Amino acid sequence: MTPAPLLAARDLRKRFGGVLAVNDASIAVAPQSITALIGPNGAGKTTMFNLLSGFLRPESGAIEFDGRRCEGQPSHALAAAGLVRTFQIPRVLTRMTVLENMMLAGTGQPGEALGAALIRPRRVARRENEIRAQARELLALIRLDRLAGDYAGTLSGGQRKLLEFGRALMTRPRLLLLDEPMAGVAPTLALQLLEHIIDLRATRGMTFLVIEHDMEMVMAISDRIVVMDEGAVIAEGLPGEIQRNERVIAAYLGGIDQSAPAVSGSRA
Amino acid sequence: MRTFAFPAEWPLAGKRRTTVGIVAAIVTLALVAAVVSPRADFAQFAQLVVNGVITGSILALAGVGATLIFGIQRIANFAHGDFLTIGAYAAFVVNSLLGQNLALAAVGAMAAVALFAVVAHFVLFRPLRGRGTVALALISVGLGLVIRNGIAIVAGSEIRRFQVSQSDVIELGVVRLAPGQAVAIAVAVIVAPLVGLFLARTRVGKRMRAVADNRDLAAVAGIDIERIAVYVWILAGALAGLAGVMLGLEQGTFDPNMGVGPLFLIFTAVVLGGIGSAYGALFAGLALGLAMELSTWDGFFGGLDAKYKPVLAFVVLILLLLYRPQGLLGRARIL
Amino acid sequence: MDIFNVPFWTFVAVIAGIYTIFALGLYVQYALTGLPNFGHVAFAALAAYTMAILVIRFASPMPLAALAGLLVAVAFSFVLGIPTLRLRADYLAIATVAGGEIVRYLALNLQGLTGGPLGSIGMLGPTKLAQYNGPWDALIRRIVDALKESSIFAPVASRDFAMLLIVWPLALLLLLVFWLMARSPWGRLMRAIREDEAAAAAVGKNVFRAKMQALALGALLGGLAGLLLAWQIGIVTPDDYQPTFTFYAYLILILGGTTRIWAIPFGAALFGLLYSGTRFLNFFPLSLFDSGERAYLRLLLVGLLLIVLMAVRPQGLLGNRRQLLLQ
Amino acid sequence: MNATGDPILSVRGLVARYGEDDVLRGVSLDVPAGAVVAVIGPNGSGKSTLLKTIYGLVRARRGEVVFRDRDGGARDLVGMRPHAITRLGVNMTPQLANVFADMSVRENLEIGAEVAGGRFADRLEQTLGLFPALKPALPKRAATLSGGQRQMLGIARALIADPRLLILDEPSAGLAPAVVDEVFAKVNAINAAGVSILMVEQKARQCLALADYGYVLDMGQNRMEGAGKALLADPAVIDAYLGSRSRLDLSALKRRPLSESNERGSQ
Repeated sequence: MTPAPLLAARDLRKRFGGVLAVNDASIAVAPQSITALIGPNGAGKTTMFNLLSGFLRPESGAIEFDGRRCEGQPSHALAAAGLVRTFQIPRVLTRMTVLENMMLAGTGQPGEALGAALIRPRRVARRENEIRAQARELLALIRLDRLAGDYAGTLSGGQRKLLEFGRALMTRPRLLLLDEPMAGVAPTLALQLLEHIIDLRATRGMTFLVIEHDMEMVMAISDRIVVMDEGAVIAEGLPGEIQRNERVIAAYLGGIDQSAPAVSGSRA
Repeated sequence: MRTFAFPAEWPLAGKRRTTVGIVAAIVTLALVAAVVSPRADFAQFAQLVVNGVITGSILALAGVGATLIFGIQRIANFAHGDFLTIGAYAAFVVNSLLGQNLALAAVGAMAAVALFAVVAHFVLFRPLRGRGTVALALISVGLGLVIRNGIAIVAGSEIRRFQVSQSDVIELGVVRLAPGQAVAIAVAVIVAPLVGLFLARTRVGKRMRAVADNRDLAAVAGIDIERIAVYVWILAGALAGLAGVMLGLEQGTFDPNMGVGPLFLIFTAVVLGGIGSAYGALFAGLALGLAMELSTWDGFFGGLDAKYKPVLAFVVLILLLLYRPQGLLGRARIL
Repeated sequence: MDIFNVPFWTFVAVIAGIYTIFALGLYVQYALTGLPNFGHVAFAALAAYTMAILVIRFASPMPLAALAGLLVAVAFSFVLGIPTLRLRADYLAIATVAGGEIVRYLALNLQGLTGGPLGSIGMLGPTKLAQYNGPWDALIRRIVDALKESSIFAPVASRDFAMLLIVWPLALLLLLVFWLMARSPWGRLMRAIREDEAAAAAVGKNVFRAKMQALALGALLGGLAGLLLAWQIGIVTPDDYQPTFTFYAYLILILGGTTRIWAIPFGAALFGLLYSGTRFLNFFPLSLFDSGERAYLRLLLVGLLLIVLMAVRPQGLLGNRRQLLLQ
Repeated sequence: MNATGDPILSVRGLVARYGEDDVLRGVSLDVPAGAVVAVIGPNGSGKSTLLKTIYGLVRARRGEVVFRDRDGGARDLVGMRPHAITRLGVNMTPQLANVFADMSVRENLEIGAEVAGGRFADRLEQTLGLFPALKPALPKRAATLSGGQRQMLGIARALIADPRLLILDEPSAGLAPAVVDEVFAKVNAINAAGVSILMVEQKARQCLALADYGYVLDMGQNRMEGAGKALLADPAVIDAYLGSRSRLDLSALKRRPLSESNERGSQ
């Protein structure tokens, strides 16, 4: 039995000027799966992420998260509902410390309400302590604990990727959209991160949708692969199927018969 | 401080048509109101059109410079209004102190402000390039204070006027003009189209638009961006100088604070035309000037009290930001 | 005037305290949250005018009128914020400049309501002298009387000194409150928005609401400064609310160091010293300027200082350079 | 497609940095005069940064870029500003942002032709001979063109300057397959007219089929090179795209199937 998808998008369309960046693309992410979204440069993967996470509004199409329609909802509302994304170029808060970057993302912060810091200092302080502990724990996980007090602006590109990953985890997401999470991360650490992703799926029931270019990595961790090209989803299936799909290879390398039928696995 | 950056959206087609439609709608509305309203006074209407062309040209000429400076240098120049003041005072020196005619005075004003703008570019803005929009804006605010109060110290803070008769009246059909206004309208009718032609037809004009449009591509196409930047400051300065003379003529008098008021109207024209679009600013400046003047026409639902003209512009600006944040002719640009 | 003139410097200190509150509003908006408000003066003007108009023309009790003034300032922040806060920072700068000018323009031209260029004095028409700060005067007088009875303060007891005793404790209290808030999770949220609002939105923060809070709080502080200024001067005129007032506040922030809240009073004091102190620059060659010209010279120096500081020490005199260079 | 004599462009050990991770770590290549040279590689391999660095749009930290000018003299392009490089006889069509969107098609071409000698009308006629579809579009604003037309205009704008070396940054990006074929056909025709071409592409097949010589870039370094047709047949090229780039030992990864995690899942 296939469970109902946690995230399902149907016929999404987004145009920039005369170019269809996303062209009637549909995607389904099964709960507690690791789904990879791949495709060549300019295929529309990042635009798809922007649509799914509410950073862009689709012109047409429907998005359902956890059984509820959510297209057109603002990004912060989706994030609060458990759909959290990272960015291809990590967006860290440079003039804030690594620890502050993490703590910002903590959930249920009474102290963020205007004036609560003055009116209910105890409750705020208690929650702050919990969030700080949680942040330190996650920082240890991503090996940034020694840099907790440094400004995030001093981190390297790979470290920023890690920090953004950790910050996203702070929100305790149910579905995490990761945009090239391993780019620039040192190989040994990348391997550990992959392990963590698999662990988080197993222990917390988290679901992942990942844009990644390293095919071997994609093959190693993903349950399903969705391939985009020219804004459309051209193939979907198990890793083994995708790797041999001539249409996918053609999408990457160009040329040859584009009309070949997609090797498509059963749609969730 | 990073602002939201998405993959650059390409300009949307057909926006110019939208703008033409909006202007046509306003004109139609005015004409309908004129027919319907028993109080319609066409002599007043003609007079307001003339005033509108003068005000509009001032905003258009200043706006072209401000928008090109933003497009090419990423500077929201808050000293632009004070550039107008420099122009008025430079013309005053030539006209009243040296006793030359107004045409020569205007040329002197254009040269003086152009020179000042180039000096500001080399001494201030070029070395500080890349400081971020807000920092550069604050620096231009400081420059504005220096200009305004520098003029007050050197030239005094008293009200000045050009050597034109304040009492003569020139009658053009139903329209009555003070000689200063007549000069201003003559300049407006000649110069605004000339600027349009310059941008459309000359090599330098096209290069300026190209650099404001797409800096890297312009460099690859063989345009020396640094040199064009200097030309843009010269053009912006000269046009601001001329606009300053026109403003002085239109108002009849001026003082060192003359440029403060028009600054936000200039910015409104720039935003209205789409930041970085020279044609947009030219067009929007004229449209804004006309709209502000015509709104006081009796035929327009009794006419707005003249006091509220700038308020009207402010309302237009706010509505514009709500309706189409990238401006009417422009496109979404990512800083 | 003697340079060691106690009444004069008392007056300067009062103004510096009011500027501290005014600049604190800008700190919340610009330094903490990253909103470049170039028309901050509008909030001060709106609060002062609303208060004066309600008292003079509608005979409202002064405290209620003052409260209404603050509310109007905050309401105006919504008018400015709702269309512009979703846009790029430079649009906010332009819209706020426009807003500031409009308020001053209306104050000048709505003669029947605002008294026009004369301001509050002219609110009842040419023959009647209008006053709004009777209750405030009474309060000040009572403080002065109390001071005169104490042995320590008797020699310096004056209206300005009494004002000093109100303004500075209030300023320090507000600094303390906002220092605590800046360190709280709320402040962290504001700083996050300053750094990268997309990142804040991506972790579930309502960016628009937070920015609106910062703008409104800044408006509240700006309005409060406007009220204090109106009470201190005794009249409200359009000239007191020139656009340059906003940029004094920027200069105060930059003088202090944009990232440090406790640097604001130092920035304000330094600004007061520079601004008022220039009138003692009466030695050659500055003695060639008459006093009117020296007023312009002062403003020119303010502009020059703004340029030089932004160019050389954008982090402010007490700021942290390293932090500023990060990107 | 006749490669003869000294290379018109040779790049040696180019090192540059652009953004966070997009880095060149010492890239070398040659463009023989009259040849089409293709640089391919997966996303983020540094292809676009390579072109920007050659053109002075990104500062080179080390290495040299030697261009042989019309008189056969060798000029090091490192440190030169882009417009000066253009005036030596190089031109480029950047990726995506490749036209002046606010200007008309004719004005785009006028700007492009400024560095060329001769009458504009002649150059225009010559260029439109190769791009007849642009003729009816001349008065239109470039913003109103379709993606394919833009790409054509971008190439035409570069070509009208009469360059000896034309640099193309992913001319196929964002285009429909039929249009991609058309673009490559134009590239072929341009080369046949004697213009040397250096192009960067993600879609390797059409590009290598056309190229005399190809380089595969990966992680900012040369990974493979060879004659276009030879690379096309090399399975290692496919591996460069669809294989592992991080050289991780992924066999160590404990893979858990979906069903297992479902049972263990807490939600």
